[in-house]
Amino acid sequence: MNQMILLYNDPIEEGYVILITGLLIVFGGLILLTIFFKYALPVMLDAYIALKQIGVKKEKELEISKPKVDKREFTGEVTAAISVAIHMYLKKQHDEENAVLTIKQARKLYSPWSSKIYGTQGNRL
Amino acid sequence: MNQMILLYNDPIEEGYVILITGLLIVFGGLILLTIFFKYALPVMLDAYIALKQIGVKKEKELEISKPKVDKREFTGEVTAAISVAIHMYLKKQHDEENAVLTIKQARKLYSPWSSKIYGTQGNRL
Amino acid sequence: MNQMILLYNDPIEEGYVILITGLLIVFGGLILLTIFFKYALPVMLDAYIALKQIGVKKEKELEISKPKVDKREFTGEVTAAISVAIHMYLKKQHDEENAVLTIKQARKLYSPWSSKIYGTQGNRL
Amino acid sequence: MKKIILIFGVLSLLIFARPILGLNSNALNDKTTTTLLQTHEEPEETFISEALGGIEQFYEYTGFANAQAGHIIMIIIGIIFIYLGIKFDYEPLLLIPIGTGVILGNIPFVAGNQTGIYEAGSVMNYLYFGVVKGIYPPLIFLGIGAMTDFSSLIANPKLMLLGAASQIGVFGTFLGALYLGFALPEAGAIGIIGGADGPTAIFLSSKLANGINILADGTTVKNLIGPIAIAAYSYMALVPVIQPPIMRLLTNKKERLIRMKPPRAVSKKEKMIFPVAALLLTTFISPSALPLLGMLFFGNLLKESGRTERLAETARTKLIDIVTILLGVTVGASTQADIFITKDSMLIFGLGAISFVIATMGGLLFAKFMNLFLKGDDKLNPLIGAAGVSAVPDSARVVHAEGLKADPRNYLLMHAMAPNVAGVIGSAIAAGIILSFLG
Amino acid sequence: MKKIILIFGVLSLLIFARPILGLNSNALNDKTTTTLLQTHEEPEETFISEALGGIEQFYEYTGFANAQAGHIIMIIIGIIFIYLGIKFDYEPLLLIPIGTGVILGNIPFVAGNQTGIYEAGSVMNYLYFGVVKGIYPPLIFLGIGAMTDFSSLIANPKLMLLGAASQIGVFGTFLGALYLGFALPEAGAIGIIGGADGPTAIFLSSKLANGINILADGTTVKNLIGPIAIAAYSYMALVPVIQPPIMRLLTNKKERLIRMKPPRAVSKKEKMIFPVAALLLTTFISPSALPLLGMLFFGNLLKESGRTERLAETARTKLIDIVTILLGVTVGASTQADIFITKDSMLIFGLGAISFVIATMGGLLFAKFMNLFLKGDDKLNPLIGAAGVSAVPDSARVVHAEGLKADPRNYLLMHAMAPNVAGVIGSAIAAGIILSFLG
Amino acid sequence: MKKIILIFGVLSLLIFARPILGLNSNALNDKTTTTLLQTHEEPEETFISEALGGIEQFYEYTGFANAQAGHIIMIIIGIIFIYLGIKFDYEPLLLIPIGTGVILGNIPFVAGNQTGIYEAGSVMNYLYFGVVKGIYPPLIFLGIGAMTDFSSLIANPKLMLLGAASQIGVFGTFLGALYLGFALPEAGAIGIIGGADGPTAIFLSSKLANGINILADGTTVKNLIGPIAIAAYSYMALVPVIQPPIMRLLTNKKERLIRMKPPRAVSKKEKMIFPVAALLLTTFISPSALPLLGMLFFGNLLKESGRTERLAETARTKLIDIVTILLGVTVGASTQADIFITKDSMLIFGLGAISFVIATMGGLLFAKFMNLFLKGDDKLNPLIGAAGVSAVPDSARVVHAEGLKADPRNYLLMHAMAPNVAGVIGSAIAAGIILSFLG
Ligand code: NA
Ligand code: NA
Ligand code: NA
Repeated sequence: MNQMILLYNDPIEEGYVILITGLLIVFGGLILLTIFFKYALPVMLDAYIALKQIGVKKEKELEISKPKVDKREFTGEVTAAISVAIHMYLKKQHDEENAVLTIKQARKLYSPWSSKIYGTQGNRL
Repeated sequence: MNQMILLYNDPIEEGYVILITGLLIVFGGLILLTIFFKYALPVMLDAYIALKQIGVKKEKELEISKPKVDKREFTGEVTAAISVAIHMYLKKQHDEENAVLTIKQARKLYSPWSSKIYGTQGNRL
Repeated sequence: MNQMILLYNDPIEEGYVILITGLLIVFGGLILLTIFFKYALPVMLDAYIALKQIGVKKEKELEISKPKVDKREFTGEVTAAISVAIHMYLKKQHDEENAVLTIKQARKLYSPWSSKIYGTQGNRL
Repeated sequence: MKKIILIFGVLSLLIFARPILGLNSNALNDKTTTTLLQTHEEPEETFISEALGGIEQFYEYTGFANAQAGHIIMIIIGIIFIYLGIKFDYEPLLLIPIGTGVILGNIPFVAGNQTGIYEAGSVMNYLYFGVVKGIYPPLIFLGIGAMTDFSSLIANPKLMLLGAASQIGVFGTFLGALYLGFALPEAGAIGIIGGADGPTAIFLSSKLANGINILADGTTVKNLIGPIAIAAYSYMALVPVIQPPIMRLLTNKKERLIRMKPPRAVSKKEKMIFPVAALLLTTFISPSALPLLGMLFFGNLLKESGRTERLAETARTKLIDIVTILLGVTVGASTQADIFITKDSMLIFGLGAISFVIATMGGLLFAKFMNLFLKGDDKLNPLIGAAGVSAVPDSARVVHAEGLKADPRNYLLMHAMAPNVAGVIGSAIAAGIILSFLG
Repeated sequence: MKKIILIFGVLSLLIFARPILGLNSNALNDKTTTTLLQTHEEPEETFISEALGGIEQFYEYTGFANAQAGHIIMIIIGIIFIYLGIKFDYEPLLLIPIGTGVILGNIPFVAGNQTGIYEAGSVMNYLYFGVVKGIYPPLIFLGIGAMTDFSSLIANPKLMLLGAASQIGVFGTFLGALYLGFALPEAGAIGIIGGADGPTAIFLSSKLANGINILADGTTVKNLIGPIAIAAYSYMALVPVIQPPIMRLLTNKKERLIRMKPPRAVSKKEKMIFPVAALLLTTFISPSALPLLGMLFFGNLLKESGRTERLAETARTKLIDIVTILLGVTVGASTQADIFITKDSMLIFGLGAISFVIATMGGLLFAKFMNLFLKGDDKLNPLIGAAGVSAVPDSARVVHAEGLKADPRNYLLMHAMAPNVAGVIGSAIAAGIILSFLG
Repeated sequence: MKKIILIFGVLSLLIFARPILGLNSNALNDKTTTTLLQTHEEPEETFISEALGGIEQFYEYTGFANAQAGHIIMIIIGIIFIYLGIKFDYEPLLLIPIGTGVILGNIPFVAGNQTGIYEAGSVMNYLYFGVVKGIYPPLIFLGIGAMTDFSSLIANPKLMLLGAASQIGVFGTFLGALYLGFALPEAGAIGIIGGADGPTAIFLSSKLANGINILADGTTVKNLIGPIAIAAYSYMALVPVIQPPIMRLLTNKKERLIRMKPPRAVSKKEKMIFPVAALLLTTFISPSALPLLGMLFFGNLLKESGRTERLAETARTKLIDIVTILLGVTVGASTQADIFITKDSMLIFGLGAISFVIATMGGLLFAKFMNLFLKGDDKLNPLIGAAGVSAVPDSARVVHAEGLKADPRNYLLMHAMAPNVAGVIGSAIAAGIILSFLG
């Protein structure tokens, strides 16, 4: 693909073209993705469920109730709660990490690379 | 080993030869294996134990009682019981798998590839 | 670096030179390491702590007390106790290993390489 | 509804932008020349027109500009693989990586940029090396050995013959491929699909039908690794669909009700000796199968020795996982449309389906044949013969499920495992034989 | 005090032994010839003098004899990297391996003994292969995909645009590098530092600025993999230092207080479809980014399929760990002083710093721009725009921390993850674009 | 009894079928020509006779037809290795893979089919690459570093000298090999067996005695990787057999009763600084040992940094396991009878045994020598000198066990670890020195 370089004699000029082109393409690409997930996917999922309802009336009770629960159970409020929990978790983490390390090191004292020690670790893991 | 191909001018003819030869060899090989495990191995194991009994009279009590228990304890009935257990295990498995996944996903929410998060997972595993 | 070989016409003679040279260098190198860890490192660590005390008076309480505890808590007596524990651990190990294996084998009976079984193990690990 | 129109509008804009921009993927080379001339002729063009030129130029390199029917078909096939794996749990550890690989291999690209799996220097090409050189399959077999319990085979060695009988599928398909006009080595590689063993199929085809070897008549052998691997794994995944009707066709209710006596217990020593003895006997018979059988029994020895549990654990978890990921995605990507969509591939798929049927029948009928010589509670339930095709352990499960349909208390799983693993050994021996004759 | 003198004495003895032994590392070749002549002229010399000769001769090969200022400087830099990683927890999984690698690469040695990373046949050279050929980065991306949850992006796809806006850092730096006189491919590789994504930077520089490609004017492109990788990883580690001032500069208190509504819940099906759809759309747009984006979404599919947890687990733990170790140590070792300490490296470090600033500003300002069109609780907290640079998840954490400073109950982490991962996708697309234009 | 006859009958049938079929493995080429002629001369022969011809032809390629005394001997040796590993727990993680490899390497095969480890293109050959190029040993050292605790060495640095003293085994054996007529680089590689460190032995022999390098007199150096590796690992496994008599011979009861004071506690900071400082000092002294020492201390830094536990865990578990499997099986397989069973191999085994004895004595006597200068509770128990040979941690355990025999409450394990790990460092430095002189 080296021919592309030949198009412009001045690298700076080509640089500007690549800058503009590149940004447009990146934006274009991610806008495409945005549109797909914002509009296309929900439609497709609805269509899929609709198709299923028509085709497979028999297993209705089980199949349909399940995804609905999935959607409702995990709403924004839960998300917020988890967000807080994660925040706290990330804060605390450091102390715990150190504690774990200490215990681990104590257990591992003097356990270099013998095959027998290999075996020991193998059992523990 | 390309010379083998030259033996027959007609590929189809050679094909038949390979078909017959191949099947005979596969059967021959697996029959050999069958004979070994059905007849040779028990004899060899008996011989080994006999040799041991002659050579090392001292550690008799411990050594000999052990393999015998091994053989008796795990008989056909136990095997059948395990078979049933496995069958039930394989059936149940699916539900458990989903449960495990849900818990895991909740724990892992928003934990992409930071080194700090690496560390977190490292501790958990 | 092949030129080195040319230095001496007699391999045996060169052998003696390499023997003496090699031993001197190995000893020299490890003596250097000994000196560093026996004398240089403690000095450097003291200097580091001293520098820290001058520079960062503010966090004095937390920072300084910590390493001292680290040093005192884990003294020779504790080490000796651990040494005994390891000794006993290494002795016992064998029986435990067998027990673990038996349980593992029972669990794993008839679980060859299907993807579904892969999945099963994945959950357990 | 409005939304659907919006989306279809955007997508069609991209795909049909070709005529609008005055481009045509087939006329790519011409066009570039033209563009080149234009820019030289019009040095005063504005900056915006240059940027548009850049986009136009870039557009030629996008998948939208280069997509052909073949790419789209293959991508849909890839998506179907993934769907089957997720929805029906058909060998997902294979179908999902392979399906993704099929998509990756068929993203339309302009050659020369080290993107495609067949371009030297591309990342996919480096990872594909393990397939082309047959390195991944023995590593998979190492892990398989480390996770397989051969107890049921040791307890009842005569079931080994059911694994041998199923190899009629391999040799029968080989003959069929010869009749369809494939060269001898190509036919050998195609035949192994009947072994119902993915790694063995990849190993043998990488040695025989790799697009490198020269035939006796001076022509180069075809590269059939992709179609053979895809066929082998597809049908393995479809074992629960293919086998049951054949099983019902060839057995009557009475046969399906036969209860086999529980296998005898197997001692630890026997389990330790098995891999060593089996390694020696099988590789003495078929030395060309050494990489497969050697690694299989090496893995099993690691498992059974009782001293190397650590290594066995790694072999059957992380090592096999890594190789499975790389193998799956590169085998999938090797189905690049221009190389994959050929008459040969179609023939191979047809032959593959037949080979599974023959292999299943071979095992079943041989079990019935053996019953002629066996008495009392030594009689075999002929269903377990079907497990001789390999496809471990799906095939044994199918047998188990069929047995349960006839008698809900007849647990055939353990019995079926014996021919199941024997089928793997048999297929590897068969691969070695074919390699010796045609390699 | 006595001890210090003792130690300094020993060390200076070693380093200043050069003049004492009558040697000079620069005059190495001359000296060897002399030694050679001497031994031939004096065959009667005693054994002890020969042994001394041996030590003298060996001394020439030690690091003490060959150390130059560059080596010492680089070793100190390596130690600083390790110190920063341990002391301040700045990306220790990267800085510690890279720092150790910097030390390893700058141990002074005499060429010809297969020791250095640039010597064919050396172990380091074999391990470096995965960097030079761009093999490690896609494997890292595979693991990243298997550990990334794209939920927040799926829930709020418009945040994808913030990841796009940050790419101004890439293209702006590219232009800057051109102005500083770098050739087009070199400038492209330097620009990608602004993507704040180590693997992408290594991948692109291994393709464009690898010391192998030939430019249009017949000169060979420079090998800038080392400096670019080091710059990318250094600044990624310094994100908590670089970003906060810019964030405070470009936002007012009111903006920083904006609370965003919690993202909607995302169904399992959406999460499964995301990797496949995103894979298709992004690689159709930028096929040259296939190795990166293909592996990223492949890993994510393994994670989300619900059937391949085993493979995903391996990809995101042991596989990525192994590759991280090898990548880190070899990238570090590639900074061998004589190749690394150049004006180009200094320029690259300067451009890298600027690129991070531009990228952060781009994301922030675009978030403010988007707010012009959004109403009510749809408004964005512009801080999250800064997370568009990638540097996952450090950048999102910095945003979270800044948000907490303004309002201790405003948890921005989940919102910031969306532009954060979008930045990765955006940078990979940008890398593909640059590769298409300049590859 | 009947059974035994049956089995022996079958096996002898196979092995003695040679004369029956009118074949002789030595006359293989002649025979094939004859077969070829026959088939052309008798085109009317029946189908069954053709099939028999096929079997006859195939038989020539089986192990039964090609087995020679060497193969059988080596296979028995392989089985003995496995037996020793399982029965006596002698380094099973090494002996079982190596033993299996010995079997795999000595399955008789006809060359030309990409089966053997020395045939280009075979799977074993690709896996052997990591041995030939010395890539596996540094990766093993990385894992070793990540599992080694250097505390006892840091607490008592003077014990480092015991590790140095043991290197007399390396240089003494080197001299012995010269006297036996080996060329300088070959002797260097043989000497390193005395280092009692498998990976170091493989690394050095892959650089010096690899069958590729050209000597000063124009001849090619011998490929001694196989025998050296096997000797090193065999004697390492036999440390519990070799060392105790020497220890009892050179120490009296009083010396064996010496109780050493418990080592001082070592701070976290010291443990972090150790790998970096040791890396710099040792590689400055012996830059050619960089791949080994660099990776050893890199692994240790990953362990001790407290920030990279994740990477250290992978390095010391899955990574080292994978490399151990591949290294063991390929080193074993490299003992292909026709290459391995030579007078050189016998000499190497003899020299290897002597080297272990010298090294053990060196360490012990130097400990007694050091005691002349030490007073009170600083005195060393000379037994710990024996641990200086490396063979970590078996050698330290042997010391511990001997100490317990003299005084059931004298726990020497921790004290013995210091010379034990120092022995590893010393051997790696020695390897670097030899490489610098002879590389
Ligand atoms: Na099969
Ligand atoms: Na980015
Ligand atoms: Na040693």
